[in-house]
Amino acid sequence: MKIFTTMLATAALVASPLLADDAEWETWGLTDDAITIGVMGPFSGNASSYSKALVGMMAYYDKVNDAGGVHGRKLVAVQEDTACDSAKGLAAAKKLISQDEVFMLQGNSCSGVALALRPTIVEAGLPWIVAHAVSDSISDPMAHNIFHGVPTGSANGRAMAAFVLSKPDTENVAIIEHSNDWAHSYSNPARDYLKEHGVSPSQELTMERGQTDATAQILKLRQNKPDFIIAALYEAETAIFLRDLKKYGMGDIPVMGTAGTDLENTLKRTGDFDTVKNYYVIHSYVDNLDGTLMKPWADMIHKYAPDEELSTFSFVSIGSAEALVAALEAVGPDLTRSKLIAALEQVHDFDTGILSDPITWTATDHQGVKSSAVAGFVDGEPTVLKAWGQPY
Amino acid sequence: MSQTMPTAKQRRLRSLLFWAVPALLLLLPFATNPYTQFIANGMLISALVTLGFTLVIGNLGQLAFANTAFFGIGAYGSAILAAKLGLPWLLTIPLAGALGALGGFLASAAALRGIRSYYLAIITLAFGELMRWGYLHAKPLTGGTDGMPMPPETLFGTSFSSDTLKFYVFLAVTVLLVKATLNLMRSRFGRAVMAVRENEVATASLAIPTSRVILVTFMWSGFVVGCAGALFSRHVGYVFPESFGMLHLIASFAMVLVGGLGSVLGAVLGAVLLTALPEYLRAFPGMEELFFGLIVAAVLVLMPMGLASLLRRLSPIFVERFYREAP
Amino acid sequence: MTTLLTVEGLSVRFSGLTALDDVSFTLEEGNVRAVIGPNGAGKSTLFNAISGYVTPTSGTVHLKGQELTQLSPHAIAEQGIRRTFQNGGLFPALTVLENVLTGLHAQTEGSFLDILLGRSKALKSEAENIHRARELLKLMSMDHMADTRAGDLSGGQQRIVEIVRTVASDPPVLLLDEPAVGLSPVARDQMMQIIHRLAGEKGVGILLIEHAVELVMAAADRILVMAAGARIAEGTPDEIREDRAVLEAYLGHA
Amino acid sequence: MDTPEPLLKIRDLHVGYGKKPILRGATYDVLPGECLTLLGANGSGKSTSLNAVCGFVTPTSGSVLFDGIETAGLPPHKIFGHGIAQVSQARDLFPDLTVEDNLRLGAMRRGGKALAQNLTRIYHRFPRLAERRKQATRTLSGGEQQMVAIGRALMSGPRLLLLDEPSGGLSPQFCEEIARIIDALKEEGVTMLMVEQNLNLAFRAADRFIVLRDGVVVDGGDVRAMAGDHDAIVRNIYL
Amino acid sequence: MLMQLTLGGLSQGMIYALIALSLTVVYRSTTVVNFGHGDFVMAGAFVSYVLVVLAGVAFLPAAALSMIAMFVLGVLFNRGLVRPIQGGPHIGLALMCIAAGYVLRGIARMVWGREVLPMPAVFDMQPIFIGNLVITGDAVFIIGTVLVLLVLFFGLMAMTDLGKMVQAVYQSPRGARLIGLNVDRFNDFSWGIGAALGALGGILVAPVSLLHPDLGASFLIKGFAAMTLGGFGSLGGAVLGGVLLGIAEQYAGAYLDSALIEITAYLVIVAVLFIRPQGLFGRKAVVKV
Repeated sequence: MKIFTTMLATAALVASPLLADDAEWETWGLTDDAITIGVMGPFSGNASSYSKALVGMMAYYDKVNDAGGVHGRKLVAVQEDTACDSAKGLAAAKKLISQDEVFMLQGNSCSGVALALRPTIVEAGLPWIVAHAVSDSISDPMAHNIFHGVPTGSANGRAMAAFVLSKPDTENVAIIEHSNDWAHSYSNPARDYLKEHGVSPSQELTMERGQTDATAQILKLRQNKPDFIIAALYEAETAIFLRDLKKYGMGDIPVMGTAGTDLENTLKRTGDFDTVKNYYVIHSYVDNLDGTLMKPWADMIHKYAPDEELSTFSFVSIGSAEALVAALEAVGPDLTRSKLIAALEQVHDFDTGILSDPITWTATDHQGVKSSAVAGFVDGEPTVLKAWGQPY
Repeated sequence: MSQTMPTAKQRRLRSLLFWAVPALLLLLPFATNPYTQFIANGMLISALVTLGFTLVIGNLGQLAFANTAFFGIGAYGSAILAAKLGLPWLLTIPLAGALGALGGFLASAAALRGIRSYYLAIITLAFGELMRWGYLHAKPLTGGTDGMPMPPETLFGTSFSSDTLKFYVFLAVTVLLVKATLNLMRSRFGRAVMAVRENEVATASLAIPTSRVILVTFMWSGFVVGCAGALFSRHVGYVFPESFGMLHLIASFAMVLVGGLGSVLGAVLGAVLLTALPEYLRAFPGMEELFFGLIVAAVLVLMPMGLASLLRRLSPIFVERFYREAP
Repeated sequence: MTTLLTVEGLSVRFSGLTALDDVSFTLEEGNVRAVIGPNGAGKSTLFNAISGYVTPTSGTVHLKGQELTQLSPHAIAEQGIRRTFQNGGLFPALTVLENVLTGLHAQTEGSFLDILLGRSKALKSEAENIHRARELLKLMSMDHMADTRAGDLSGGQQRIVEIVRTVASDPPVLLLDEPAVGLSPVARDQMMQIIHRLAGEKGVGILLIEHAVELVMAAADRILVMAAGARIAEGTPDEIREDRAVLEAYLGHA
Repeated sequence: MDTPEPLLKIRDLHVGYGKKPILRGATYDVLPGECLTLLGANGSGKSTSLNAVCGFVTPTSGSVLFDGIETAGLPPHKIFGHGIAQVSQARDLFPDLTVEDNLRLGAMRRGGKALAQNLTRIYHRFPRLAERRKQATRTLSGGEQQMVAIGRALMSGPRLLLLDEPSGGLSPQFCEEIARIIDALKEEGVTMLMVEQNLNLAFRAADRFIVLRDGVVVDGGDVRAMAGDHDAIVRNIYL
Repeated sequence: MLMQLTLGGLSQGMIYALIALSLTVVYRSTTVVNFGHGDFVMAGAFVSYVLVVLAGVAFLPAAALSMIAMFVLGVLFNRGLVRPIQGGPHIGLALMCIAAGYVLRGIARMVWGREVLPMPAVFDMQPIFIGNLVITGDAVFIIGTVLVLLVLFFGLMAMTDLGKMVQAVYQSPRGARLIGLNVDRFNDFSWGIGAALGALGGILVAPVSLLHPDLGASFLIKGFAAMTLGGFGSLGGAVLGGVLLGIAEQYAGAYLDSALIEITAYLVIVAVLFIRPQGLFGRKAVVKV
C-alpha cells in the first residue's frame, strides 16, 4: 500500500499543473502577440443551435483583433466541442487546460455541462467567463475564477415573474414548461419570486418537446382561467401552445415566455398577429433583434461569419467579451491570470450597449448581470419593456 | 475450418500477459496529462459497458437494449447512496452493481415470459426511456433536471478529484470484472450461455436449466454495467438524466461490433479504440453519429465477427475459450 | 434385465387433435426399441412427451420407478433421459469438445461464485470433464476434431458428435430421433455400431426413430409401429415385416 | 414402344442444405403426359427433388433440363415462367385472401390471357370452390384448401405440375378425390411429377414410379407391371 | 372537453398511425423491424424542407417529390445493406437499421444541425367552432391527408391485382414464389413504400412543428407502441393502434398528469407485451427468431 501511495503522490506531482512554477502558470497560454482563449460550446449534438452564441462572441474577438488586439495581443480562440454532454464537456475542458494550455476560458452554453466542469475549473484556477449557460449554481457559491457574463436563470426567471406581477391585479398565474433543465432554470426562480410576493402558481403543466398538440394542457387551463401564463417552452412548442390558446378562445390571456424564443420568430411561426399579440418574452438586449441598436452587432457577425443565420442566441455572449476586453485593457501589457481576475472584479456598471442590463463583477459577487428586459407588442410594434406598460 | 487452440506454453504466456498489461498500465499516469488521463478513465468505463452489453447481445444472442438503463441505474444508484446516505463511494460500486443486476432481473423477466427478438428490443428500449423519465421526475431523490453532484471524498489523503486516483480505482474494478467475466465465459456457464443462443431447445435436453442461464446472464450483465455506472458518476462528478438517453446507444453498438460480438477481449478493444477515435475527430464536430453509423454498417457487411476474429487468426493466444486441462 | 423406462397410457391432444393416443410400452436395460410409422404417426410427439417438451394430456412416464411426467425438459434430462434431435441439435459455433462438454453440464462441480472467482474446485472439475470428453471423442475416433467448430463438420460427423454429447453423462435412457438421416452408407454403418456398443456394452436403453430400413432392422431388438398417434403393432423386425396391419398402414389404408 | 423425348431431364443432380447433402447424383426423366411418382423414406430426397426443379433450392451440381432449357440455377419466378408449377406440401395458400383471389393470383405471371377461362374450368372441376369463392381460404377445410392449391397451380396453365404429398393430412375419402383429379389432369395432357407417401394413392394415380434412397435412384418401373406386389415395394422402402 | 381531447388525439394519432403502418409494411414483407425508421421520417421532412424553402417548390409537389426520393432511398438501403445480411441473425439487421438511421441523422446534423428550421405553414384556415368544439386547419389537414392516404392504401391493397400480390407476399412468401412472383422485388417495393409513407409522416409534422435532426426519435417509439398495441404485423392494427395511442396520450395528459403524455407510449408497450403480447387486433403473435 505504501508503494501505491508513493506512486500516486508522484503521479499527482507530475500530472498537476497547479504544482508547477507559479510564475510560469500565471502566463500560461500567453505570448507577446496572442492570448489563447478556450471557447467551449455545443458545436455538435442536439443542442448545437446554442453554439451561435459562441460564433457571435468569436466574431467580436475578430473585430477586436482587426482593430489591433489588446495591447498588441490578438485574441486567439481555441474552439472545443462539448456536444452538450457532461463527459464530453469535461474532456474538452481538460484538453483546453492541460493540453492546449490556454490562458483562460470563455463560453459554454449548456448548464449541465458547466456544472460538471465547475470543480475541475475551480481546481485549475484559470479565469472562466461563463458566456451563455444560465444556471445559478455555476457561479453560486462564488468561485474566485468563475465569472458569469449573462443574466443567470434566477435573474431571467425573476425578471419574468416581476414582469408578470407588474401587470395590475395579477393573482392567478399558471406555469407550463418542458421537463428539462433549460425550462426549470427559468421556471424555478420565477416560482421563487412569485412566492416571495405572495403568489403561488395556480397550475403547473408540462408539455414535452416534439408535441404538436397542446389540447390537453389548454383545456386544463381553460377550467382555471389564469390572469397570466408563464411558458418555459422552446420555439416550436411555444407557437403551438399560443396557437391552441387562441383556438380555444383564451387569446386574451397574456403569456410570458423565455429568452429561448423571440417575438418576430414566434410571429413568423404562427403567421397570425392576433395569436402573439399578448405574448411577452425575456429579452436581454437593448433593442429588438432587427432594431437599430442591434444592427451594428448583426453586421459584425455577418462580416466575420458570412453564412451564419442569426437567432436570439447570436448576441448573448458578446457583452461578456466586451467586459473581458475592457478588463484586459485595464490590466495593461503585463498580463497574468491573477491580474486579469483582479481586473474583472473591477468591472462595475459596465454598459455593453447590447445587454439590457449592465455587467458588474465584484470581489464577492461574480454574477454580473442582474436582470433582463422584456419584449412584447405595443400597438402592434415589437417593443422592449422594463415593466408592464413601461418602455425601456 | 479448425480453430487452433493455444498450446500450454501459449496459455502461460497469455495469463502472464493478462496481468502484465494492467501492471504496465499502473505507470500510465506518468505519461498522461489530465486530459489524456480523463480519456483513459473513460475508456475503462466504456470497456465495462461494452462488456456487459456484448454478453447479452453477443453471447446470449438476445436483442436487448437495456444497457443504457443498467448504466443509468448504476450511476444514479451510486450517486444517491453517496450523496443522500453518505456511503463512501468505493462501497457504492458493488451496490450499484447489485442495482444493475436487479435491472437485469427485470429485463430477463421479459425474456423469460417469451418476449424475444424485436419485442425484447422494443420493451427494453421502453424500459430505458422510462428510467430516464423517472430520473427527471423523482426530483427529491435524483435532483431532476438539475442533476446530482457527487460529494467530494478522499482516499489515502488524495482527493477523488484526481483523475490519477480515479484511474487506479477504475483499473482495479475493470480488471476484476474482466477477469471474472472471462472465468465465467470459459466455464460450463459460458458454454451454456452460448448453447442457449445457438439452440435453446437442444440446450434444455442436456440438463441445462435454460431459464436460469438467461436470468443469470442478464443479471451479470446488469452487474457489470451497473458497476460501470458507479464509476461514471465519479468520472464526471455529476449525474444528469441526459447522459443515459438513447443517443449514446450507437456508440455502444459500434464498440461491441468493432470488437467482435460476444468477445470479452473484443469488448475491451472496441471500447478503447472507439473512445479514442472520436477524440481525434474533435476537430470535426458533428461527425460522431455519421462516423459510428458508418462503422456499424461497414463492420456488419465486411467484418461481422469484428477485430477479435482477426486477432484469433493472428495467434491462438487470442482464442478466448480455452480449456483448463489437468496438467 | 431391469426395466428402465415405463410409458403408460400416454396421450397428447392439441386443440382437439389427438397426436398421441394411449401409448404404452417399456424399455429394458441394453435394449434397442425402434419406433416406426408413416409420416404423422406421432413418433416425434411421443419423444417430445417423454422428454418433457410436450406436456401429456394423460398417462405417465417413469424412469426406474420414478415418475417424470410433469417435469421440465432439463429436469428430465438430469434424471437420466437424454435425447437427440431430428434436425440436429449441435451448437454450430462451439467446438466439438465444447459441444461434448455441454453434455456434462450437470456433472460439473462448482457454484456460480466458484466459477466467477476461478476457485480450484470449479477448475478441477472442469479439467476432469475435459479429460473425460476427450476420452469419449477418442473412443469415436473424433479426438483429432476436438477443436473444430461443430458447424464445420460433415453431416455424419455432426450426428456422431451429437450422440457423444448426449451420452457423455452416461444416461440410462437415450432417445435417438432419426440419427441416420442424411448419412452416407458408411456413416450409417458406423452409427449402427455405435448404437450396438451403447446398448451392448454400456447397457443403455435406446428408443430409436428411424426411416433407414436396414438400420432399424439390424439395430432394433423390437419395433413399435405407430399410425395416427396410436400403437398398431409391436414385435421383432421379422414379425413386423410380415405384419399385415403395418403394410396397410404404409400403403395408406390406415 | 418408342420412348418419346422426355419433358424433364434430370442428370446427376446434387443438392444439399449446408453441410447436409440430400441429393447425391439423382438421374431420371419425366416423359410428356405421364405422372411420375417419387417414392422413398424420409430424407431420401423426394421433396428436395421437387424444390430443385422449381428453383427453391439451387443444385450444387448437375443439370435440370426442361424441354431443352437448363433451369438449374434460375430463380423460381423465371422457372415458373417456363411453365413449371408446384403444389407444395404445406400448400402455402394466402390465408386471408378469398378463394377467388388465391386462384386469380395463380395467373398473374403466367396464363393471364386465359384467366377467365381457366377460372371457369376450375370452378367447374371443383364446384365446392365456386360455392366458397368469397371465403378466406383460412376458413376452408383441409381438402378444400388442397383444391385451391391445385387450382391455383393450374391457373398458370403449367406444362409440368409438381405435386408434393397431395394427400398429406387429408382423409382417406379425399385421397380418392385426389386420384380422380390426377386422372382428369392426365386426360388433359398435363405432365406431373409427384411425391406421395400414400402408396395406394401413388400406385393408383401414377404411371411410373422411382424409388429414391440416400439421394440416388435405386429402383423404378412401370406401375402396372408392379400390380399386386405393392408389399414388396413397401418392404423395400420402409421395412 | 372529451370531444376536444379526442379530436386532438385523433390528429396526433393519425401521424402515429402513418408511422406504424409504414413500419408494418416493411416488417410484413421482410420481417425486418426498421429501428432507424424515425430518421427516415426526419429525412422525409428535411427533403421536403429543402424543396419548399430552398428550391421554392410548392408544398404538394414537394411532398410528392420527397416521398419519391425516400422511396428510392428505401429501395437502395434494402438492396445495398439489408439484403447482404438478410440471412444472418436479427441482431445484425436491427443494428444495420439503427446505423442507417444515425447516418441520416448525422448528415442532417452536419448540414442543418445548428439551425432551427421553421417550415412555412401550409394550411391556413380559420378554425371551425361547433359549440364548444374547435376544429383547426392543422387538424383538418392532417386527419384529411392521412385519411385519404389510408383509403387509397387499403383500397389499392384490397381492390387491385398489385395490392393482392403484395398481400400474397405478406401472407406467404413461399406461396408467392409458387405463383411466380419475384419476392425480392416486392421486398424492395415494400422498403420503398415504407420509407415513403414514413416520410409523409415527417412532411405532415414539419409545418406544425420545428424541423430538427432528432425529430424522428420520438416518433419511432410511438410507432412501435402503436404497432404493439394494434398487434405486431397487422396493417389495420397499426392504424388503429396509432389512433388509440394518440387519443390515450391526450386523455392521460388531461385527466391524470400532463407529464404522462411523454411516457404513455412506453407504458403502452410494457403493458401490452406483458398482458396481451398479440395486441388488440393481432392473432397469436408469431415472431421468427
